[in-house]
Amino acid sequence: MKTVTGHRLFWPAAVLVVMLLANVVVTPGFLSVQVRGGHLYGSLIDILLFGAPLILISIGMTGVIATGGIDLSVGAVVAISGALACYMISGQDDQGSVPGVLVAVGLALGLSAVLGLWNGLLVARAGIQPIIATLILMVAGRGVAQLITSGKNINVNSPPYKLIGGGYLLTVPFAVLVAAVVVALAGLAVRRTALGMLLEAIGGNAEASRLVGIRSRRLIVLAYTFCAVCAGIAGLMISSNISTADGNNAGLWMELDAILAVVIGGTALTGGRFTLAGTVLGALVIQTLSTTIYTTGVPPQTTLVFKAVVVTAVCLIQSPAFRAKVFRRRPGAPPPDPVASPGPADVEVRA
Amino acid sequence: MTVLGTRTGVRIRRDHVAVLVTLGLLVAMFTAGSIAYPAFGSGQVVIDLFIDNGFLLVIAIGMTFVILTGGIDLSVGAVAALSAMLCAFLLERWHWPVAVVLPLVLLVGAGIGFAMGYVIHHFEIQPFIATLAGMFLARGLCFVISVNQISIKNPFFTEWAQTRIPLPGDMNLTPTVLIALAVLAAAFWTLHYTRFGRGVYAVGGNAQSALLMGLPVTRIRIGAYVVSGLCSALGGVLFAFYTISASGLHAVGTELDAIAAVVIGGTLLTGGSGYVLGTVLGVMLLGTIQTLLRFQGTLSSWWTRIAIGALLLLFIVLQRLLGSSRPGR
Amino acid sequence: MPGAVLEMAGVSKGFPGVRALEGVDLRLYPGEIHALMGENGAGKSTLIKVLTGVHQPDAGEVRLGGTPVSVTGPQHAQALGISTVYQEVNLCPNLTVAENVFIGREPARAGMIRWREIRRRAGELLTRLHVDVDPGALLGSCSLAVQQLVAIVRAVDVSAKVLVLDEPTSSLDRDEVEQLFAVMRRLRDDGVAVLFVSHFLDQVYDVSDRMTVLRNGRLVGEFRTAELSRADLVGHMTGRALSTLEQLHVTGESARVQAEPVLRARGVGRKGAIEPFDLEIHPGEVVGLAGLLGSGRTEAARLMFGADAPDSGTVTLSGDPVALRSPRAAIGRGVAFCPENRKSEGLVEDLTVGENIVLALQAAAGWLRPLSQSRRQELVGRYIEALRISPADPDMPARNLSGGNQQKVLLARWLITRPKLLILDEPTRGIDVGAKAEIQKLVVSLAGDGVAVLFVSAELEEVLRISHKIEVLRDRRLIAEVANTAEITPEGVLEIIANGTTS
Amino acid sequence: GGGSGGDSGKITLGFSQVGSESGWREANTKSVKESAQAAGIDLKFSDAQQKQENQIATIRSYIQQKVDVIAFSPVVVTGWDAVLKEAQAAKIPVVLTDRAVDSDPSLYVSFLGSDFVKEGEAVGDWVLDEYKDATGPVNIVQLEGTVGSAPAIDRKKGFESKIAANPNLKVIASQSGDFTRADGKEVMQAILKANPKIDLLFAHNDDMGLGAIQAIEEAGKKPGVDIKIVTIDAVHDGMQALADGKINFIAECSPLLGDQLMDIVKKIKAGQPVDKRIVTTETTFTQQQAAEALPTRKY
Ligand SMILES: Nc1ncnc2c1ncn2[C@@H]1O[C@H](COP(=O)(O)OP(=O)(O)OP(=O)(O)O)[C@@H](O)[C@H]1O
Ligand SMILES: Nc1ncnc2c1ncn2[C@@H]1O[C@H](COP(=O)(O)OP(=O)(O)OP(=O)(O)O)[C@@H](O)[C@H]1O
Ligand SMILES: [Mg+2]
Ligand SMILES: [Mg+2]
Repeated sequence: MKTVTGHRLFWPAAVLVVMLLANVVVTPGFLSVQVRGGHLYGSLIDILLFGAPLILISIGMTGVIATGGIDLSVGAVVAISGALACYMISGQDDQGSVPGVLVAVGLALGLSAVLGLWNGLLVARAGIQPIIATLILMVAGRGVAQLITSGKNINVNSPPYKLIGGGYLLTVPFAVLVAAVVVALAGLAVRRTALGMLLEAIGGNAEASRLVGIRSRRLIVLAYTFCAVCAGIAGLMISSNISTADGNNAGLWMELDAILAVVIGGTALTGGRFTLAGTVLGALVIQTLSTTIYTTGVPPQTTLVFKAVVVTAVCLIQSPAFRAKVFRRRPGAPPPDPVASPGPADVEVRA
Repeated sequence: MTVLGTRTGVRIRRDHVAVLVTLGLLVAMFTAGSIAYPAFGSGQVVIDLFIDNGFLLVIAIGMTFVILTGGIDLSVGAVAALSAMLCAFLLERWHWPVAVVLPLVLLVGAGIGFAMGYVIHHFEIQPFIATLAGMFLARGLCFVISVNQISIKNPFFTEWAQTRIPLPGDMNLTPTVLIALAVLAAAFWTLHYTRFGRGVYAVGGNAQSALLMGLPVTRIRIGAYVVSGLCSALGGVLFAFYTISASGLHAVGTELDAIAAVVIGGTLLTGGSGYVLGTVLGVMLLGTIQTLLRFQGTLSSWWTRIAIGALLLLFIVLQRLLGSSRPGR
Repeated sequence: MPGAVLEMAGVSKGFPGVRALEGVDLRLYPGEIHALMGENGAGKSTLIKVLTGVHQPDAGEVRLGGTPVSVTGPQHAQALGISTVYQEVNLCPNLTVAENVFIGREPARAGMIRWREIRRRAGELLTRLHVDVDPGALLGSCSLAVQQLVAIVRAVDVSAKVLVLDEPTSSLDRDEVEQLFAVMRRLRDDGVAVLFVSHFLDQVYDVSDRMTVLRNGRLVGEFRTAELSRADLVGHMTGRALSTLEQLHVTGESARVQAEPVLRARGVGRKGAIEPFDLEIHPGEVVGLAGLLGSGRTEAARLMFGADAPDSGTVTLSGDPVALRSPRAAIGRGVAFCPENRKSEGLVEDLTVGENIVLALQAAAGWLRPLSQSRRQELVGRYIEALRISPADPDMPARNLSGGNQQKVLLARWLITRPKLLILDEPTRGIDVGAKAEIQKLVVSLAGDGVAVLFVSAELEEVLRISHKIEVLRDRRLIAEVANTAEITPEGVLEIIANGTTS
Repeated sequence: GGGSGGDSGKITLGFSQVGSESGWREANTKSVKESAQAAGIDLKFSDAQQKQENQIATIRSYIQQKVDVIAFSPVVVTGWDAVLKEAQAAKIPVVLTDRAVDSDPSLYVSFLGSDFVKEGEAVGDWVLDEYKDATGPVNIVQLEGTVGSAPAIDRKKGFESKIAANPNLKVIASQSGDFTRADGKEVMQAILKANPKIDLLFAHNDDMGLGAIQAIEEAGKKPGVDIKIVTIDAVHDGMQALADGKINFIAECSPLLGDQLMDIVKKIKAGQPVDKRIVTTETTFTQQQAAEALPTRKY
């Protein structure tokens, strides 16, 4: 029992389960998944589908945060990528042509990678604090997206493009499959190679990493680039889902959600130890929260208060210090030690 | 006896140099603006910078405390909106006297700061999350109090909002500027001449060491959030003076502006290093960029954003090139 | 004898997976210097942290002047009259030296800190301990030894009933140690109880009146220093007989100048750090750097590794000229470097012991070529055993290790890279007698296998014991190079330093 | 003549836009810019990025720049007294566009724009009429705009005040979709799961309605038939959907204020009187009307 609750992912997972159960109480059919119109249909599928972009961005963000950085520009990259892809497609004579869509997608992702590279270079080469370095792109990038769309919505009518964010493959939403593949690849890259350890070393102690000969700069640039590419894919999904590029609003404030997902998943913002599985759980928790708000009919003006309460509860329940202080208040029990109390990281079984 | 060379005090002075470089760049940017747009170069434009950004300045000063301890406070904008909303609501709907409302509002701000600080310190919740929850809560409460905007008709407020203190040369300023400057002075004094202030730096430098050195880390850390909450609430009140109204949509995104101002001012997000005077320069820079673009006046919405980003980049790169290189580079 | 000022009775403390303390007693009397002895990981620092309330004990109690107290934290401990220097320097690098001495108890008038007073008084205190450092300098820019001295100055200035010093001398050289002892004796004579931890037996015998010995978190006993022989003490600490420490002495005659030097530095220097110097290290040769505090040993060593970029001179490694602008360049040519400040420059506390050990090897291989699981286990297991890292758990986060064991982890990190040139800056800092002998033996045997070693240590005896050649530094200048012949003694080296002449 | 535009004798107009949050807003900006050019007016344009403080500062900066007329689309209704008084003191006339303020009318010359409450009422009227014969309950879903924004508040108010007349009309779910298509779709998708029977959807703007249409289609229902849809704005995409029968009714909220604004500016400069309140020429569209109007729509 102890080992189960001690696992780093136990609490985020528990929170997710509790939230789903709470939904079932309010909306009895919440967990039911049926096949309708040749694809899976149900609230759970919605959560996965709408959660897919957030999962992707959060995965990218995890890498950046592991190096001790942060990326505020993901929302802007989401907007740019979707805008560019839709702009290209809308300009084609045959919007349904697969090669045309592939070119558009390729260009959008290429541009995203360039933007990530830019962020990475500002941080690793120019030595600008990550929050400011990426703030520049956060502000300017939204402008670039609007420049591409001229501030309007660009509609596309392209079945192949629609597949990315709104289509289904073998009854499963394509976006979910994409997210799953990216997560799996990232997981492999991080734990089957030495990438994860080296990123954690950089985030844990930058000077020691330098003295040990880690190519910190390259890895940092890599992390930002990967993050931006993830955001780019998410941008494609979001615009594809509604067949519209909205340069003004796509991805707005998504950076906050992504960071929140990472942190709920159990990765510290100070860098170092990270967990991708936790991040995925965190993103699902956030998406479930939104869906819960919509389905249970929380009045719009109290939505934020509701969110605040849930986020606070989630974090408190995850905090070992809180549990120790509140739940195990035996008389004379030692308060947790204030300095080096082993965080969840210490008992982690590596994902 | 051994002779211990040290890496001398150069670094400290370098820190000052960084602030001076920022100041220099700001002046340069201002001069460039005045050459491009003659009306830009007037003293009133400078004063307007303070008038228009007074509330941001106060909020950013509070943020400086938190960032110096190595934390972050995302709730500032929402708390400001909430305190403006509380002001408006209590004054207009319940007709409470100003003398009660203002202290109460400041108290609420400090209380929210305390609650977040408490949770962060005692339950070891990351500042980002705790204050994000605080942001949701404060903004949510705004809407719970009133979805509609509330106009403040209270004579005290309207009086203050329109008071202009004349200065020589056909210039004038508002009392809010004086309040902001007073807060600045108090913050400077606190950070450099009180134990609490030095503790803020110590905790940011190394919280565990500070604890082992016997500093009251709990009090300092929570105190920083209380200061930030208090400043946000005061910022909200200034905002209410500025707009004589309250809305749940006020001051959205102010937290990012405040953080940006603090960091541009040379404070390290990892804590322990920075000056509140730098924060002032950061606020001024953000304001100057906006003002420049207003004078430019032909950019479309998106070119405005791109220009803001580009000017920010230019400034920061110059700052890096001219200023000190940080240790460990 | 008057009653104990401070007593700890039956103190136990466990960490997940480790019992750090098990029913330990400790008594401190006013007017005595009491040594706390034990191997690395025996629980000394933990006992001190329980005493000052950093950790809460699982069992047992602390009595102050006979009344049980529950110390809630360092602040409380200070208020109770217990002043402490913890093992790793625990000060704020972003504040000035003067501030570090006074923070938390700054002289103030009407709530307003009096900076001039602080600077003046800090200057006085530092001079009294013969620390010559600008009180306005940032602490982070000072060498580790200076930082350690500042921590001591801070602790000593508080008029306390109990003064606790956890390995205060690990980075200090003879003079500094003498100064410190003088202060400790003076305090003792004033009736202060001093608790002192050190792995240097000479120091312990020099200064302490009584000692408490721990082994594996358990109390072995309390002894009068005068009545306990060194051999017995080591026996108590290790549970084994004294090893063959004394037999280890290499001499210069085996100098292997015949081969091409692994490293040849010509006029290498860096402004403000060290004047240009020449240096050659041959395969199988151990070169010791001797000098007083701040003489530039660390800086010289860092230049040889590219940790700092030199601004003059040329370096050839195995015959090829190289631009040592980053550590990577050096590592690629088989140079390894153990920095002196293990906490900020060495260990990645978040990572496990195993990961810390393979970090350098992995960094050299690049992230795309991970070490195989089995090879990693094999390497890590081998070195945990060889260096007797305890607890011998490769999955333990490195931050939970005792100071000495952390040092061993760093050594292991570089040893597995099979370097051609190994630069060791204070590798035995904070390491217990047994392990220190092991490390010295290791260095000698590495040299035997043809590895070149650049060895920096504040302990002259140690330098003399294992090096073939000694480079003497003073005031950031290399002033002499001497072959380590039988007639060279620590005093002789000090003489060179003092006179600045080659004998 | 103003300081910056004085040389050519051209009129200088300072225009402070709310932001660039939607296609509607962009059409509005474009209309103002094009009309200014056509009318030979020197336009100073500034985007406030949805921040009132930016807008106040902008107006102040226009006062500094001594423009001839100031026009702005206020972000919020309240809080303009001080800056409007400053403008008055500087003798610069102010015109409000698109959204009203609650300041004393003497502080501005004219307000040119739509009435959000009326738009909500127009939709409410249509719904009342559509369901006047309903015997059972009619389940209505409302997609609100950004919480706290004036259009969201007023459209909701107008709509709900009208449908209160028929007790059969019940709003069973009301959520904010932030005026965007993506959120409209996401929210509608969730609401569809929780409420099996929905008769009518009222979206506070076309974009949310268009998003919701996709959700409805993906749920296997026919928008406009299984679930009737009413929206506000009448942007091009919305009109297309209306003509295609996916939307049933749209109340127009026109962004094309430019020409009217320039007229007012010129009149003011010429010293002619202008009306305090000029309601933009707006109408409503049924599916039939949409099909007819579509070819000539400008946005
Ligand atoms: N925070 C912690 N979490 C887990 N284990 C710990 C922690 N702190 C210390 N330990 C363990 O407790 C034991 C005692 O450590 P301690 O630091 O007291 O040793 P020490 O006697 O001071 O050794 P050294 O001479 O190397 O400093 C060690 O096994 C160490 O790994
Ligand atoms: N980058 C630098 N700039 C200026 N001074 C420096 C720099 N690096 C080191 N110093 C100073 O040079 C002197 C030599 O320091 P170093 O750490 O090399 O001494 P050391 O001989 O290794 O002694 P220790 O035993 O203190 O480590 C110190 O006084 C240090 O403060
Ligand atoms: Mg120890
Ligand atoms: Mg040294």
